[in-house]
Amino acid sequence: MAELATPYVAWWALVPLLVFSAGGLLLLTVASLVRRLPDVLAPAWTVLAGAVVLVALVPMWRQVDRYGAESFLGGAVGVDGSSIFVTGVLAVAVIATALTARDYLAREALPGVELYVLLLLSASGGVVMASANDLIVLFLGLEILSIAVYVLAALHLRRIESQEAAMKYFLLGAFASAFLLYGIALVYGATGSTNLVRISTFLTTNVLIDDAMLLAGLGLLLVGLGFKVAAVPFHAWTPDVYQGSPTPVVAWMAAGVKAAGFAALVRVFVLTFGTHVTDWRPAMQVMAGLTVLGGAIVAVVQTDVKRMLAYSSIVHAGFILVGVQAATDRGTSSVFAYLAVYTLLAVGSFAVITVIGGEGDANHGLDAYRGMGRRRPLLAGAFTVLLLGQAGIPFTGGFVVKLGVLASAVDNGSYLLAAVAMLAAAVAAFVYLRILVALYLEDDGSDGDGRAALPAAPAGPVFVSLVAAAGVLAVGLVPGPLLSLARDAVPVLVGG
Amino acid sequence: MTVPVTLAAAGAVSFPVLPALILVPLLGALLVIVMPRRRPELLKLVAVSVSVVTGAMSVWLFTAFDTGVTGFQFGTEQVWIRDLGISWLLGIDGISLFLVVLTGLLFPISLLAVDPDHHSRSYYAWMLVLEAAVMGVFCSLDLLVFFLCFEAVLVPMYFLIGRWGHGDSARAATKFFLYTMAGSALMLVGILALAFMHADAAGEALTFDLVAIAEAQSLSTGAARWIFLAFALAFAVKVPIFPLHTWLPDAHTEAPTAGSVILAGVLLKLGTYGFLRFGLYLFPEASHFFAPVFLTLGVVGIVYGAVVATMQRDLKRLVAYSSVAHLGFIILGTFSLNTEGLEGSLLQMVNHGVSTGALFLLVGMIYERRHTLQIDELGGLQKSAPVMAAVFTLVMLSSIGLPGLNGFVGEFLILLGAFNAHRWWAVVAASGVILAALYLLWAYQRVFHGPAHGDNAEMPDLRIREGLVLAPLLALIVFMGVYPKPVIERMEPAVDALVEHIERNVDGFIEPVSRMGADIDPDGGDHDSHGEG
Amino acid sequence: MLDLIWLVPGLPLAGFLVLTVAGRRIGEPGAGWLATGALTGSFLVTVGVHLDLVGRAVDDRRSVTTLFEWVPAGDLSVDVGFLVDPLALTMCLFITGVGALIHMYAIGYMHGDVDFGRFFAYMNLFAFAMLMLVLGDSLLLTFLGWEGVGACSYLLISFWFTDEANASAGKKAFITNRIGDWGFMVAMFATFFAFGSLDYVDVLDAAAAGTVAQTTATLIAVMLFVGAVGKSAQFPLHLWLPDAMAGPTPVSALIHAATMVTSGVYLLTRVNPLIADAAGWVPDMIAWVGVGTALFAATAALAQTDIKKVLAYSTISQLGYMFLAVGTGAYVAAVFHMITHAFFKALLFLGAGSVIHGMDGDQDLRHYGGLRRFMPVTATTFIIGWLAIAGVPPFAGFWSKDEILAFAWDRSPALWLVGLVTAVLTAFYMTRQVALTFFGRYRYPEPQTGGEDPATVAARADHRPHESPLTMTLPLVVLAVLAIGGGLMQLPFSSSTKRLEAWLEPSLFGNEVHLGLGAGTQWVLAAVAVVGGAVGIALALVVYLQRRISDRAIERPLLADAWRFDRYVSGFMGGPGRRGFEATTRFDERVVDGAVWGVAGIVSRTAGVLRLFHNGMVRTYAAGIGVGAVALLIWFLTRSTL
Amino acid sequence: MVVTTGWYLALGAVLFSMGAVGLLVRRNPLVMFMCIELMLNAVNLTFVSLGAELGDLGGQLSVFFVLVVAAAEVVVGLAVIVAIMRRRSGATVDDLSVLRG
Repeated sequence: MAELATPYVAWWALVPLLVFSAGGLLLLTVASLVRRLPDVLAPAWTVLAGAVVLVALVPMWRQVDRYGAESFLGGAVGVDGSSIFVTGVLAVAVIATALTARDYLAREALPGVELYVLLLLSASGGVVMASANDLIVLFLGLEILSIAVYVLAALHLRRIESQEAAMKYFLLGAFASAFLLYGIALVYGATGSTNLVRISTFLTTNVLIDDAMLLAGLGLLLVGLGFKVAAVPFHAWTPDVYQGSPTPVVAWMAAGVKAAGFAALVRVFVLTFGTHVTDWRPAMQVMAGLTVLGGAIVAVVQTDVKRMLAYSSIVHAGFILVGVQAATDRGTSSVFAYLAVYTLLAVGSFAVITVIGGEGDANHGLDAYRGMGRRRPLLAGAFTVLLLGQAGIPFTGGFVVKLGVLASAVDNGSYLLAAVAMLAAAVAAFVYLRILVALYLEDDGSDGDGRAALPAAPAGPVFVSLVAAAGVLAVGLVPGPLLSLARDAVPVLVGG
Repeated sequence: MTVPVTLAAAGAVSFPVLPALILVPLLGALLVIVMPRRRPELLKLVAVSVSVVTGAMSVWLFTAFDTGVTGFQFGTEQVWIRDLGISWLLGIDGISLFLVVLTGLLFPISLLAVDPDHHSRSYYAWMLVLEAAVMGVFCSLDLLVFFLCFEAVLVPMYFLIGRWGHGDSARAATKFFLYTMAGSALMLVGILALAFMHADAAGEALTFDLVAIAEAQSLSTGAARWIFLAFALAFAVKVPIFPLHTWLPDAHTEAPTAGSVILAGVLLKLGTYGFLRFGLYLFPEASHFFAPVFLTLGVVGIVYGAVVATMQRDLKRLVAYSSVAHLGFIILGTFSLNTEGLEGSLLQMVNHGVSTGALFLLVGMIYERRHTLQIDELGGLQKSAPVMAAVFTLVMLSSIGLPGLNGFVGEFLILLGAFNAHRWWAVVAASGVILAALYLLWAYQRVFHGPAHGDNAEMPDLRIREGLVLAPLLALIVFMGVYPKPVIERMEPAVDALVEHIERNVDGFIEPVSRMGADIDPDGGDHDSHGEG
Repeated sequence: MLDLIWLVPGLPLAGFLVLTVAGRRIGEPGAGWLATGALTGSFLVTVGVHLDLVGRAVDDRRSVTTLFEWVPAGDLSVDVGFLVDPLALTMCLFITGVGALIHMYAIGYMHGDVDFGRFFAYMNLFAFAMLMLVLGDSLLLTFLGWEGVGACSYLLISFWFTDEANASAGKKAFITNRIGDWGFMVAMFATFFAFGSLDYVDVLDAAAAGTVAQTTATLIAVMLFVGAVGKSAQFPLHLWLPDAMAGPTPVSALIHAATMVTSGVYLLTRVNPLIADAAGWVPDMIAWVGVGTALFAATAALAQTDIKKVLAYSTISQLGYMFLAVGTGAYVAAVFHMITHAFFKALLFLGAGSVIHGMDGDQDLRHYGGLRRFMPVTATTFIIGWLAIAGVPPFAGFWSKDEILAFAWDRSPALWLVGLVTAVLTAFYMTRQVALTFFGRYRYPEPQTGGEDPATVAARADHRPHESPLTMTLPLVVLAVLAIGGGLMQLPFSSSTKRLEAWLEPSLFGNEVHLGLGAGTQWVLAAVAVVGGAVGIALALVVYLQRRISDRAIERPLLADAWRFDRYVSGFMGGPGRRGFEATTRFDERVVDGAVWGVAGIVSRTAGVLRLFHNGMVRTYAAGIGVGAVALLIWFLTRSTL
Repeated sequence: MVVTTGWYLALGAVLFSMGAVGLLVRRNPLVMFMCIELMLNAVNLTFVSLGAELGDLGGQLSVFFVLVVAAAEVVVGLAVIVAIMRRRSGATVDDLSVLRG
């Protein structure tokens, strides 16, 4: 009997994962033991966790910069630029969500701790996805992420919509992950491994005589991941779930879940199955085209702002897919840049919506935004920037990242897709303009300045939206830093 | 980076004046935003003085501009996005100079002319942002920076129309925004495609440097034509060329006075300027190939715009449609592809800016007094406001194209050039002068002549302040009609260079010029054969 | 002296500027005297230059003075410069001379008008433009004047703008002129295309040297003719002139009789080498259009009841004569008639103005009668003018008209015959006018046709027509003298008496046709013309003094309506034309803009369909996923080596 | 006859499809959830048989992960469904379509 061989573990690379998961579990235990916890503790704790992660990322980044990517835990987990970048994005999303959530929970008189616990756990799931080097690990990460989010969706106990959203999300999510799992199985069958590194080496060294199983597996993987990133035709859940779920949670869904999903998509398809790009690219191109168009067109007839932004998140998913299908370093880095900026846009916008949503989180019609430009000039200003950013107007981060993905698409000659994307963007612009019209060009009749009548906007969401808006502008004016970060975040696969 | 930026002129400059043209208004806007709430009257002071400073700088450019030089002057470069090779590459030549000056002049005037009735802070801020964006368009020599500013213009204009306009302004603003944005959507793809193809062909790093790409001409004919169309669509909407013009009357009618002035005076030039700078220069072959299409659309626009203008009941709509006609002339001259035509177009851009700008100011003043622009509700105003009537007459005659006033020179050169290139188009287009007289004189008769009833009888005449605001425009109207030489001689080298560039890159194309003893064959076919040159 | 030529247009321009700035402050009558002074000044300068030129050798009588470069673009370079040659100077002389007189007259006529200053500002501006037209050294500069006079005529016709009719008349004049200007512009394009220049010196010399192809010359000539037709109110663009009478009478005299309307003739005379190079049918067309217009207008003049309308149609008719002359190559005769016409027609208009002035603005011939007792000077001078236009020797009109008819006969008897008939008609309607105005009963107090209430009739009863002040009568006298003696400048007896011909020779490049008729034939033709005139006068006297024949027989509504031509045109403009415009506008709203909204509609309709998928049913969404999965599987399996 | 791996795979596929179709046709959330479980187990079967075929432990190993995940899903899923049922007893998923459009 040989002695038990414990696999090499690069602990420094596990810090984010540990902080999130341990942080979550710790918070859970503390909360269940200690009665009457000061309600500021949980959010503070969560923000702290996020901050710690962010700080921890800096040395990790340096390490990877200097010595290159690493893989450990028997090659199941890898750390590279992309995983660190995405982790950072997730951390930001966690912090923003936590800040938004506190005032939300207070307003809705909801129990204070679960949200943060689940948030941290699902964040840990996201980290796993972002750094998974093995399909099974990826599946686990995805499930950790999702299951937590299912519960988060249901968090608003008194709103039947919240329950409904949760159930839809849960049923469909489970359904989709079944496809993903089946895909994993088939790929395993075709390549004899679930480890991304081994798979790619296998595919580069051998040529399959019969690749039907592999390709079918690819298709099913695309279904599962396509669902997570809300790509047409796997997107239908998005509007309903976003509309029903508690608004801060939606921010996390839009920012965190998407980021993790796309990180996985890039790892699996661009990296691992780059050899079969000619097989999956056309499919993904069609998906991207349908996604941008579908999202933009249906958004036009919406009247519920939360729903509008849900559809717009679909449009953004389509744009990111445009970057993914390029399957080039330029494309991948543009995807990561897009994820970063979109996270800002999402958390900021949904923070504003949290405020406007008001008692019972039900007040999301366009009318709720009438004359906001006069009543809440500051918040409206931030919202304006965020909306213009989503529309991809020059000198906002939105434009810079759209430019990135388009460039990568044009670079590999998919002009048609780029053109379609731009037209969809023009259509989508109408949606943002409608909101702007409500903000500034229509009045709610309450003449004089209704500021007095208004309750002071909660600090958290306002802060988040302002910072997000500032960030979006900053990236728009000085895109250099973000883009070079994203460029260095191109993922690599290294064997353990 | 192969930019023939002549530092001869730039050397004389101690500070980078072109960036200043963009930054000063921007900082001004910031200043306006952070101004103390207690002193609203300061807002206008700040806004105006900032725009005056900008205007002064642009006028200084005009004087410091080195007449004899072909290339770009006052060039500066500042890398922006290294990964994509995008940089703030600024410079002006004889083509952009005058649009810069025009912008510099029109903004202070329109800021002085009218005060917003509410939210003056954001009004002035948006105006200054708009000025910065427009300056960016006219100064940038980097395709992507150009596109950025080209698009960025939409936002301030959207708010100006929407928030300070009258009538169904939200609808008009949205229409304006979406129409023009949809138009330029494909241009971005075109720009990217162009840059990548150029980079591949030239084997260089990715660059969006206009001059480098244009001089290299490394694209295949087919690709160039497609990309040209992507550009042309954006510009055609912006100009606007028939039949893509219907956003214009709405925007003009609902926009506040200053908005209309800027829209007509400056924003419409973005399209025509785009055709000159990015259409002809980047895609000489494609421009030559598609010229017949644009010539036809231009001529149609001239006649069509005039006809529709004649039937308008709203004075502002009428002026708006007259712009469609005038811009038809500009397109006609541009695609004549000869010196006379191009110079005519450039002149016409400036002239249209001045004349139509003044016209909109006057119309705005009438609206301030009478709160209506329905022509049949006005009448006999000349009795109560003789001075305004006189000014209006002068501006009207310049817009009709009366020799001795600015409107004529441009129009005449355009038609002259067009006749040399494409006889029958010019002959038809010339009929535009008849129609112009028709709609403007008829409108003038219905508004100023005849007996005055009701409020029309006691409408107050021009105030001193309004007179002072109009004075510079009127002076320009006369001066550029009597002595356009200083303007023309500054644009001539650039235009000649452009024409030579086209001749060099379109085989079989020779600039259609007049020739001594040339015969006009009776069948009247063009002597400049089109299609595959 | 020659280098002072810029003063000629310069002084009126200065006058205009002063009056626009300070017109109101200077007020009446200072403004008027200032304007008159300005024009008199340029008259004196012109005389000076004239003497200077006379002093020179014949081939040295053409010179160009350049002020500055106007439009330098590409190959085109147009200066602001003056071409001084006999033709230009002749024009200047009578423009400034007659102009000054009319300005002076207007001081009296416009007395008491609120816009006194504005009026004279416009008048001076007009004089400036007119002088630029004739002095310009290039087609483009002529065009500047050409459009300038058009604009001034617009401003002056609609001078009393509160009356819709005046406003419309002004607009009509401008737009109709613009149609002609279109031709002028096209002609300039063609000229530039063929000669690479617009300067008269280059173009005309080249054309005279015969370097220009016939088709080109034809196009240019025809297009210039179109311009001339518009400006000189020839058929079918004559419509604006009768309406233009809405303007103050001095305007009618200066612009619509003496000067502006003759610029078409000037232009064609100026470019005579091009006409010479053009196809043969061009001159014929010019001649026939001219004579046709002459006859047509004369018939219309027969039945006019407005004293100024009669003169308006008579002007059109006389201009027709000048075109006839140009068409027959008798450029000298054309200019000759232009000058004499300027004298007597200005005289007649001013006389008419004096009558209107005396009759408190009533312009209806039928209300006059026997006025010679009240306004002797006006009557006498008017009668002189009448004799001159009627072609009675030895008055100025006789000589010029006679020469034109002679050339017409030389070209083709048909032209001559039409010309002769016109002459008879002219004599007739002018006699009618004189008879109705100055002779017969004083009818003013009588109730007018279409019974009116006695009160107004009574009010008119004690009205006494009065003679006009000196400022108005003096010009009448001067012009009368000119109308008598004007013929002296060109007497057909010998080459030495043909002073004008000799003088104009350098401007005509030897394109002046030389009469191939024997002296005998000329005498016969002249006699016939005189007899014709006499007959016309006699008939008119029979009808309107002795009342032997009812005037109903002559004054047909059809004629009064000028053959309803105007009616048809405006009928078309107001009818199909307007409907066409409206249709286009609707097209713009429905189709062009409709398409835009159509796109928007399509998007939202598509959205309406797509949102059916988002029906809130989990199972629908699941189905979506399933379908997507199947589709992807199918795609990937088709890609496989299966 | 010999039962080759192919048969197991086919069986897995059939079960998976049955589960999928079941989810589409049934209205009761609990039953639908069972269908998902069926799909997951079909995948497990596939994993096992493939693992056997490849002679690789990984396949069998994965099954355990899947089972754990499935268990977790059950916990959450049932919680959510029960929470809803408590409010709207006997509700089918089609009744839960407040969120739509």
